[in-house]
Amino acid sequence: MAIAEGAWREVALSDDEFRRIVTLLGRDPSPVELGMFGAMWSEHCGYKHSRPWLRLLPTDAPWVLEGPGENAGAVDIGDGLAAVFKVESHNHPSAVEPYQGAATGVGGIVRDIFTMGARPVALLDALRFGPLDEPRNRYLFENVVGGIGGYGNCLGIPTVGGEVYFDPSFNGNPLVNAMCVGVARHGDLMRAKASGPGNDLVLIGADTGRDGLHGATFASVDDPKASHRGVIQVGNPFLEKLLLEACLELLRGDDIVAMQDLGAAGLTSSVVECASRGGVGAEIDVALVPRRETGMTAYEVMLSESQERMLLVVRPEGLAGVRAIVERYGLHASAIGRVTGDGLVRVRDGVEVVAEVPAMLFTDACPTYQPEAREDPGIVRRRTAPLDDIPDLTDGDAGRRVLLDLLGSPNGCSRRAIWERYDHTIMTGTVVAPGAGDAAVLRLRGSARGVAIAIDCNSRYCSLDPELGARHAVAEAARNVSCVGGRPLAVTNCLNFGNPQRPARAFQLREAVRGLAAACRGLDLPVVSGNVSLYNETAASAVMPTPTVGVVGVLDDATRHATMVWRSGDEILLVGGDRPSLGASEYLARIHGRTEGSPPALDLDREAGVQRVVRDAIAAAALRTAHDCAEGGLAVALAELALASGVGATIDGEPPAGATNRLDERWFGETPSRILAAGDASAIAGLAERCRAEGIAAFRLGSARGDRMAINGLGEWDLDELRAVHERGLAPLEGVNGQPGVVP
Amino acid sequence: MAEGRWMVEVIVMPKEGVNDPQGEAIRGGLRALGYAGVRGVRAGKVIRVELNAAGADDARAAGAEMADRLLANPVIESFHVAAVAPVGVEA
Amino acid sequence: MAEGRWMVEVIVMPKEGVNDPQGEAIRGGLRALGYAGVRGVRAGKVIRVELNAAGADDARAAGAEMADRLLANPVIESFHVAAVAPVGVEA
Amino acid sequence: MSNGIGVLSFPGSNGDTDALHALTDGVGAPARVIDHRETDLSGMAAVVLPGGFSYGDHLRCGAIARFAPVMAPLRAFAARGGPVLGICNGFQILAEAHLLPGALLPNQTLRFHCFWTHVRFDGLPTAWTGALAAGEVLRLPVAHGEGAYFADDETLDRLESTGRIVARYCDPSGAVAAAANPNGSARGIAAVANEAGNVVGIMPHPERASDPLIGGADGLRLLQSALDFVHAAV
Ligand SMILES: Nc1ncnc2c1ncn2[C@@H]1O[C@H](COP(=O)(O)OP(=O)(O)O)[C@@H](O)[C@H]1O
Ligand SMILES: [Mg+2]
Repeated sequence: MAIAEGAWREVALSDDEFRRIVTLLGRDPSPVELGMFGAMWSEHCGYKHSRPWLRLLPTDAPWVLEGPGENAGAVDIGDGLAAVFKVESHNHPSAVEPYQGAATGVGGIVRDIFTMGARPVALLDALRFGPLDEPRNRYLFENVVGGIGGYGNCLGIPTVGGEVYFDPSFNGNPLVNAMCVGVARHGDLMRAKASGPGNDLVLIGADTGRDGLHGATFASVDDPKASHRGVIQVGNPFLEKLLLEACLELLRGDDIVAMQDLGAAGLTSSVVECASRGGVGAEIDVALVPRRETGMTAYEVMLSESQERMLLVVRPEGLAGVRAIVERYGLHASAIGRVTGDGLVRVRDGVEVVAEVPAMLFTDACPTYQPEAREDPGIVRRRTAPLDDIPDLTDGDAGRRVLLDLLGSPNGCSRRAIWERYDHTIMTGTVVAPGAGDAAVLRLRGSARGVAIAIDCNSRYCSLDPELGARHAVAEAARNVSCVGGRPLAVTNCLNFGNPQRPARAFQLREAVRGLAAACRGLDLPVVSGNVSLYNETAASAVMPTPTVGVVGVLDDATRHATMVWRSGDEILLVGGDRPSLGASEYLARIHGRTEGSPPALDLDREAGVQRVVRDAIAAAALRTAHDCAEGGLAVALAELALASGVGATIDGEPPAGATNRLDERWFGETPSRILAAGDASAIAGLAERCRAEGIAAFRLGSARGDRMAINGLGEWDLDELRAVHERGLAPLEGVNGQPGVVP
Repeated sequence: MAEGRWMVEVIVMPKEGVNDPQGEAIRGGLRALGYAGVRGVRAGKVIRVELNAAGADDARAAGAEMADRLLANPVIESFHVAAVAPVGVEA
Repeated sequence: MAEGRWMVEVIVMPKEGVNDPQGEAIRGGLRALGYAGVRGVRAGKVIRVELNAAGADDARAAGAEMADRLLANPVIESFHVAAVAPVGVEA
Repeated sequence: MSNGIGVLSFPGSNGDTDALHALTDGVGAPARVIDHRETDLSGMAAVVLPGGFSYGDHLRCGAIARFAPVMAPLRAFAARGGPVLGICNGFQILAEAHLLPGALLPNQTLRFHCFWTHVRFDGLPTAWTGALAAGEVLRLPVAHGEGAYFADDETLDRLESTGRIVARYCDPSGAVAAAANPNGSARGIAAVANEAGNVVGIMPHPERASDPLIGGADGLRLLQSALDFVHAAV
C-alpha cells in the first residue's frame, strides 16, 4: 500500500524524516512501518533534540553497576546489594486526565525498576502546577496527587518523598515526574538485551486495547489537546502488583534471558529496543497478542500503550515453566514470536508480513538535531535587573509578617496535605518519613545499611539561569541526602522543557544539561538514568525549565541518621554558607512579585566540604538534627525546624549579612551550601571545631527551647501561629475535592 | 410551570474502548462465584441530583450540563441522563 | 426461548441514613460552580453485566442474584435492576 | 505441622510481608504466609488477614476476597474459636464476610490517609487484646481510603453494651475526641470484635508499629498475643 501524501505528519514525522526513511529502506514504508517509525523517532523514544547534549553527562564511577541505556540505572550500595532507580515524566497525559495520567506514570516507572530484577521499595514525585486559585489547577493538583497515591498505595510501595511548586508558567503544562527506587542483589540484576536466536518472545500481563495510541508522538505535538490521539490509558495497579510479583519470581529461575516492559510506543518500542540492544532480530505475530477489544488492526496492536504488560525473552525449554508461574498469579503468558539472527524486526499478522525493518533503523538511524539555541533577551534583562529599589524590612512588624506569609504561601507551606495521602509506612522500612527530614531514609532488610533519597529542582533558578540553576538542583538534592546522613552516590534526572525548536528553549535545555554535567562532575555523582520531556508548552507559555534531579545515597548504619527534630536545650549552628542574596529568591517572588536577579553563586568544592562535615558527624552519631537552608532562607529554615520539632528557639546570633547588610537579605536571602545543625552543647562544639579545622564557616545562632520563636532583630512568633499558617497552605478548597470534571 | 423539586439521575460510564479495571475485577469475582455465563462487566457511577427546576426539560438540561462540567471527564467517560422525576416519586 | 446475550444494569446506592461523602462533595462542587438550586446529591454505582440468559426474566433474576451476593453490601447499600436489554440494542 | 500463625495472602494483599516480619522478627512467633487458594487451616494457632487491596478492591474493599477458597476454612476456624485478626483490608474482608458486624465506608474526606494515630483499648478482653491493660493507649499508623466504620445505631448500641468495641481513636492522652477520629468512623471506632471475642478487626496497623526505628513499636503489644496462641496450641 502506498503512503498517502503527508500521512507521516499524522505520526509527527517531518518531510525530511520521511524522505530519510524511504532512503534507508529503499522503498516506501508500509503503514505499520510508518507508525513504528513515528513512534521510535519521536522525541520520547528517539531523544532527537536531546541526545547530543545528554552525551555531556558523566556516567561512570566504580560504584556504577548499570548506567543509562537500560530501563533504569543501578549502583552498588554495599553488602552485595544494588540500588536501582530512575525518574520519568508523565506530563502530557496528566494535563488531560490527571488521575490516570499520574497513576500510569507511577505504573510505568515501577515497571522500569522491576524489569531490572529489583524489588521497588520507594516512590517519589516531583510536581509543578499553575496557581491553585485557578479551579483547573486545583483539579489537576487534586487528581494528580490522587492518582499517584491510588496507584502506589495499591501496589504497596511507600511514597516517601517528592516536591511540588506552583507558578503561572505551569498553567496548562503541569509537570508530573515520578521516581522509583528498587533494591536487588548484584547477581539478580536483569538486562533488556534480547539474545539467542530461537528464544521465545513472551508477552504477559494485561490484554491489549486501543489505549494511548500515539502516546509517544502525542508529547511531540504542540497542543496535545488538539492533536489526534487514541484513548487515554487507564491503569490497573492490582494487575501491576501481580505482574511485579510474577516477574520477580520468574527472575529467580534461569529461563528468562531478558525482560522489557511495554511503555511509550508499546510493543513496537519494547521489541525494537530488546532486539537492537542485543544486536539481534525479532519476529512477532500480532495475531497472537491477546486483545481486550475486537477489530484491532496490526497497526493498533503495535502502537497500543495498554498498561501493565511485559515482554520476556525466554529459553524455549523454559516456556512451560514460565507459563506455570505466570498463571499461578492469575495472568496469562502468550508466546508471540522469537528472537532471530538477521537483525530484522519482522511483524506478521497471521501469514501476512506487515513490517520488516532492520532494528537499527528504528534506533541508531534516528536523526538528531541540534537546533539553534539563543537566550531570550527578556531573561537576560530580568537576570541583570537592579534590585536596589526593594525596600528593606524597616517597619517594626514587617519581618514578622513576611515570615508568616512565606510559611503559608503555596511554595513555602507544609506538604503534609500531599504526603498524608500517600502510604509511606508500608513495607516497614521508612526510617525518615516525609516531613521528618530533608531526604527519605529507608532501612534495608538483612543489612544494617540504609538508603537516602531526595528529589529536587528550583525551577525559578533555572528560569533565570538554566546552567547555574541546574547545578543548584544537583547540589541541593545531594545536600538533602547528606543532611540525613547519606553519602550521595548517583543521580537520575528528568529534563522538563518547552519546545526545543524554539531557540530560547533550546538554549535552556543545552545550558541545563551543561549545568547538570558540571555539578555531577564536581560532586562526583554519575548520572545513571533519566528521561526527557519536551514540548511542555502552550500558546500562552512554556514551563520554567525544570531539570528534576533525584539523588540516591547510602548510610552505612541506618540507625545513624538525622532528622529535622531538635530538642529543648539544643544549640543551633549554621554550617557553611556565603553572603545571602535576594536574586531569584522566593522572598522576592512572593513578597515583591518579582522573578528577577541572578541565582546565588555555587562553589562546588565548598558544597562538598559542607556536606561532608555534616554527614561525617551524623555517621559518627555526634549529630541527630540537620536541615538544609533553601527557599525562603534562614528564617524559613529555622521555622521549619521549630515546627517539625514542636520546640521553639531563641536566635540571638548574627549569621552573615548580605552584601548590603539588609535585614531581608540576612534572614530571607538565599545562598547554597548552608546546613543548620542542632545538638547538645558538646556535640555542637565538636562540629564547630571540625568546621574550623576544615576551613568551613560556622556560626552559632542560638538555642532551641520553649514554644516561641524569636529571631534577633526580625520578630517573635508563637509556634501555634506559625503552624496555623504553615498547615493551611494546601488545605483543600471547598467544592473541588478530588472530584472528576471541573474542566473550565 | 412554577419551580418545583426534581430528581435527575446521571449515569457516567467509562467510554467505549477505555480500560475498565473495576469492571474486570467484578467480572472475575462473578466468574469465581460460578456465574460462567458472564461475558463482560462495565462499571460506572450514578449520581442523583435533587434540584429546583421549572419542569422536567429544565431539570434534564441542568443535569446534562452539570455532568458535562463536573461529573464526567469526556476524555475517558461518557454520560447520559437516565431519569428525571418530580421529587417524591421513585425514579 | 434459546440462550441469548443480555445486558443487565444494576444500580447500587448508599442506603438511606448511610453517610455519602462523595455525594456531599459533588454537591459542594456543583454549588461552587454556581448551581444554587441543587438541594442534595447521592452518588452510587452502576454495573452493567453482559451475560447469557434464556430471556429477559432470566437475565433480570440473574442480575438481582449477583447484586444480592456480590455487587451490593446490604449493611450499607440498596440495589435495583434498572434495565435489561438484549445485547445489540442500547439500554 | 507446627501450630504457627497463618498470614493469609490474597492476590492484592500488600501487608502480608509486613505482618509476617512483625510476627516473626517482632514477637518471635512462628508464622507463615497462606495462599488464598489453600483450603486447610486446621494446623494453625491463629490467623491474620493483612492489609492491602485484596482484589484491586474497586467494587468495595474486601467484597471479592470474601469468596476466596481460603474463606470457607477460615469460617470454620473462627467458628471453632480460633483467633482471627483482620488488619485494615483484613478488617474489611471480615466485615464483608459477616464474621464481624458493620461495614467500612470511604473516609469522610474521600481521601486516603496515612499517619500515626492513637487508639484506646477499652472493650472487654478479646483473644488479641488480653495482654493489654484496660484503657491502654497505643500509637499506631493508619493507611486506608475506606476506614470509616459504619453500623446502624442498634448494632452500635449492642456492640457498646457488650464491650465489643475493642478500640477507639483518641488523642495522645487517651481522650476519645472527634478531632482524633481520622476517617469519620461511627463513635470513633478503630477496632471491633465478634461476640465470642476471638475475631477482631482493626483499622490501624499494629504490624507497622513494630520497631522504634520506623516510628514506634506499640503494635507488638497487640501482636504479642500471637505467641500465647502458639504456646497454648502446643
Ligand atoms: N536525561 C537523561 N539523562 C540520562 N539518561 C537518560 C536521560 N534521559 C533518558 N536517559 C536514559 O535513556 C534510556 C532510555 O530512556 P527511556 O526511553 O525513558 O526508557 P524507557 O524505555 O524505559 O521509557 C534510559 O536508560 C534512560 O535512563
Ligand atoms: Mg522501560
